[in-house]
Amino acid sequence: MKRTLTLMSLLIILICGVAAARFAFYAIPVTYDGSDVNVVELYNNPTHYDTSNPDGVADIIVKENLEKTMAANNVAAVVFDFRGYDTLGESFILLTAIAGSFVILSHSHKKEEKGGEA
Amino acid sequence: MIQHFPVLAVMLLFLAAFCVEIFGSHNAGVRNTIVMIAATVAMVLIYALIKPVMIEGQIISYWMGNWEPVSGYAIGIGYEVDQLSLFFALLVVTTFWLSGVYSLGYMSKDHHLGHYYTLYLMLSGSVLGLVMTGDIFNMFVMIEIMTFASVALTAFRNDNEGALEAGFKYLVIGSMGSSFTLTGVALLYGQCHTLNMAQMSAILYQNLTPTSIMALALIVAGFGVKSYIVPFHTPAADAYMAAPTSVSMIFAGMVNKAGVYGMIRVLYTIFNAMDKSTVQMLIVIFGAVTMFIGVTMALTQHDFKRLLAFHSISQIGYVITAIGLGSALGLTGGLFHAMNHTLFKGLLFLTAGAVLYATGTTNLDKLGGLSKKMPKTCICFLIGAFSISGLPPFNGFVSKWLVYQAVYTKAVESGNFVYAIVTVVALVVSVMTLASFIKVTQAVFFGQCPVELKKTQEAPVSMLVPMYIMSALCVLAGLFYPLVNRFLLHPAAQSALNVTNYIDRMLGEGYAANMGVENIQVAPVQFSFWNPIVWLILFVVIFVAAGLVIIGSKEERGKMLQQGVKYDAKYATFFSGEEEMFSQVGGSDLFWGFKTDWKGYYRVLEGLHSGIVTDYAVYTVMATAIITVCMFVFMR
Amino acid sequence: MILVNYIASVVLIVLGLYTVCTKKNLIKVVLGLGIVDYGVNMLIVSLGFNDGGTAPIYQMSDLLNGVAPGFFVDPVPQALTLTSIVIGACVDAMALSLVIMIYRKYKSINADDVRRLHG
Amino acid sequence: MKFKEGITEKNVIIKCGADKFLPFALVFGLYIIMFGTVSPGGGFQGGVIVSSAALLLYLGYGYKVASKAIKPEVLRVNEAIGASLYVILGLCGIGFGLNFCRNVFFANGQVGDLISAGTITFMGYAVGYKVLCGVGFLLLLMLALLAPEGAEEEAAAEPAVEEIEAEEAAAEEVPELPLQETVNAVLETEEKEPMEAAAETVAEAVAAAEEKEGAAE
Repeated sequence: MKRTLTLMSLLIILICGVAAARFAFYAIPVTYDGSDVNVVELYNNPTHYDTSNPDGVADIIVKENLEKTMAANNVAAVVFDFRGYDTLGESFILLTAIAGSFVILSHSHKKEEKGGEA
Repeated sequence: MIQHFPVLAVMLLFLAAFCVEIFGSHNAGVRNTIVMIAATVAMVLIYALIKPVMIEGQIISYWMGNWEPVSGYAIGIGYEVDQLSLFFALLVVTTFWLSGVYSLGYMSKDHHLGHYYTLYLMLSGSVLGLVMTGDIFNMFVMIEIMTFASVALTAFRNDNEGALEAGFKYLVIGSMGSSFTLTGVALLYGQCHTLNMAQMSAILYQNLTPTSIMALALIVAGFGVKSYIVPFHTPAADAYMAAPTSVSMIFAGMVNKAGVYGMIRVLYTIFNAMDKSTVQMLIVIFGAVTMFIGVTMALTQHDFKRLLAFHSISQIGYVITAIGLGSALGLTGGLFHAMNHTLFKGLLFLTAGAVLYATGTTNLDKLGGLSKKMPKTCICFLIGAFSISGLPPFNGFVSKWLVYQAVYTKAVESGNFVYAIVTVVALVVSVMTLASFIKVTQAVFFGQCPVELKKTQEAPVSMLVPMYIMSALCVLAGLFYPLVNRFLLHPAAQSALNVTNYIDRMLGEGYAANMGVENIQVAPVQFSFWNPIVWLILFVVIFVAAGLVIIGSKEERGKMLQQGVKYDAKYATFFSGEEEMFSQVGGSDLFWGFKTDWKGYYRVLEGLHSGIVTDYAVYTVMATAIITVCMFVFMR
Repeated sequence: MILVNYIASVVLIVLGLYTVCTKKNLIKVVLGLGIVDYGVNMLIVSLGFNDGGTAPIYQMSDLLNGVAPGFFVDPVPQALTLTSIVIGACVDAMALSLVIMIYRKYKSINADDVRRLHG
Repeated sequence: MKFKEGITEKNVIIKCGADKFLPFALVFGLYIIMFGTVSPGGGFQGGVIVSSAALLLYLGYGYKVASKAIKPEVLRVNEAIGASLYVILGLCGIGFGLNFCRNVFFANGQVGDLISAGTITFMGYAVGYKVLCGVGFLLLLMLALLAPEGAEEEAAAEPAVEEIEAEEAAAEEVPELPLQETVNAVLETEEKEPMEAAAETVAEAVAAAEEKEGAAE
């Protein structure tokens, strides 16, 4: 009974997920179509770009990157500048997880026997 | 200057967490100073935003790294503090300040306090960041910090029975929820090519594709996990119980409010999905089921904190029901109940913590007669219990009434029978809440005091002060509800329903109009149908009458108890013919009759709450599948 | 083909969920969570890929020699994936610590035995 | 059932292998951290590679030596320092009258230089330092569980179980150990020195540290 229900739910999620992914593939344009951007030209002349009709966030980021951050690695520019605040949160996640693991793995003998019971 | 306040408050908490890690892991004085300074300053910074945001109606938008939108695309991360965000931010800062003060006394006997405060500050900062951010991926990152900090704090007293187990369940279910959310975020990025919520809202307005519907279903499921609505509630009950009480209070006051906030943000702001009747029906049914299962499970619990945990789940059901209605009245009621839930549930958890601190147990069978030993705690508990049960002068009554009114209005307007049933369920649940709090009051504070508890002392002042503040807020919010409505609830509900402002403030004037988003203005909610004074008088009359009956019958009852009744057919129904002295019903079993009548129901329910983590995962997957199917079939 | 990537990532997610739902060994449950995570990562990276694109990094040697590196793919999903990978690692770290401590306390890592809190 | 015992005795082959790989791992990891702005890589990836040094030390010398050479407590504190460095770099923006996380001096070099792109580089270093310390600490924490009973007592869990008063006194003078010093020194100087010098420093110091440890035994 439980197994059947589980399998049915998973099947539903699978079918809907594939439908969504298939739609995303056929009907939605890619998030960044960079084929019209010449990288060498952009490097030689970083201030001349046209962002009047972008097809997404990435278009603007790639074009503006060299002028406004001067980082050769676009991913580093996104990670530490455009979305630097996310990276902040990401490193906090690591710190939280490490502090959490420490708390979990260490023996916590309380000084007095006080605590909740089940 | 004022636009820096939100990010400064969040960063202050995170920096304080690091300072505790660096300087305070061995020195209690330094640690407590850092924590209290950070909590107080963050609270002041957020309270300072009330005047510009709530009263003058500004929306603070703040782009990290000055990455302003280019050609209508938001390239950076933005903070956007509108009235809804600020409403939840106020709840968050109040809760964590009080919890911090309470921890100073309550946690003083534990080890690894440096890590406790690090995680506590991380949790506070992440929830504060979550409610104020305007970027959906940043929201996800903050959810993850929140989940990890919650898990670690749940398992903090890892020599306790079940703390590790509760932490593991929480982590598995929470991670599944987070993965759903992240998948949804990824699909939304594929659909919208942006991660800013305001821009997504404009792009997705009346423009739902299979991809975005799948994303909606997954994100709703993800936030459902965080707000512990019913099929996802199972780890929450364990976590509330196993965590230290100051953390349980944070869970009830902040963490599940973060889930509720996310629900409102996603359903109202990003997808504008609340004008579709199927989505309303789905959310309302989830809310009603949450209410009912929560309260019925609470009736049979034998542990103080676990009982409160199930009540917490049940009260979140009210909030979800109310926000699922999609009307201004429902949203106002839901937000008011969310606020009141923070206040009274926090208060109740604090009293449970005080009982635990003083006696060392929360098992209802072992407690009793504490009203003489801990009178101040008892009064605070009674205020909380009256509030949660919805008795008139307190805040719970006002918000519950608003919820009933909203559901009833919806039933009348739409003519749908389901909403009428939900109204009845909401009323019944309120009655059952009162019943189960009678049971707790009887089992913990009245009745006979066991011998082991004769030396119980009142809780220390640092634990009593937060309780007093919470009690005062409960009473004040109940008495001055028009002010609360005018300055907090109406602006928040208005900002949730009118996304035009939200979009325009973030992406420039006229952006929303270009994308065809409608401007919706709602009138302030009228508190109709009732007058609290009349109800107060009615209840006073009832109490006096009941008192007279009790006084009048006291002599006879005393006789009955002292002399005993050998055998009387009158009592045979209750005591199955046994002699009275052998068949006393303990405070925690006050509703054994009810339990017996509903034997089949409880057998199924207890079988479902089996404690096996894979079962809980199955419920999570099944509920996600149900949400997905409903969204897919009915929203096309 | 990108469509294969999309479908494979959905299948990975569902397989991970299946593992979490059916396996009784707690370590396998944690592995299931990991599989879900990999599926999500794959979905995010696939979203940003465009046929014929290269990594969005200016290679100095190529640029100075005038070799055209083609065009870039979307850098944003790569940054998101980085975050997601770190989160997956953190989930594993915390979950495995919990499993270790649960084993010490309960002397078992079977989910059927780890159920002191129920009802 | 007992836990499988961790590595306690020195196996010559593993020890030599660890000796040879340790400098490479450190240099490679630090290279990836330092050149994150201009080439593939960055703080997280490099930090994880550097922290594998802890694993190599454990493989070669066992938990006792590894936890002595790289003190977990120091790593834990330094992780928080790395994280606060990032926040402080972010707060620079507010200090200059701009918004949080603003790249205030991005024009400090040519595109493609080691020190270019303003705070991006330094944020990368801060994150690398943080991850290096954090993951190293996490690895040692996990390895402590594999260690036999006696060694486990000295693990990261132990100092915190002592009385708070004793800890206060001990916490003020936590000795910095050779390897840690080197890593700190490299991370402090790496902003100025060219890459080769930094690599040499690491290699030398690692060799010195190993000699000292050998002598101590």
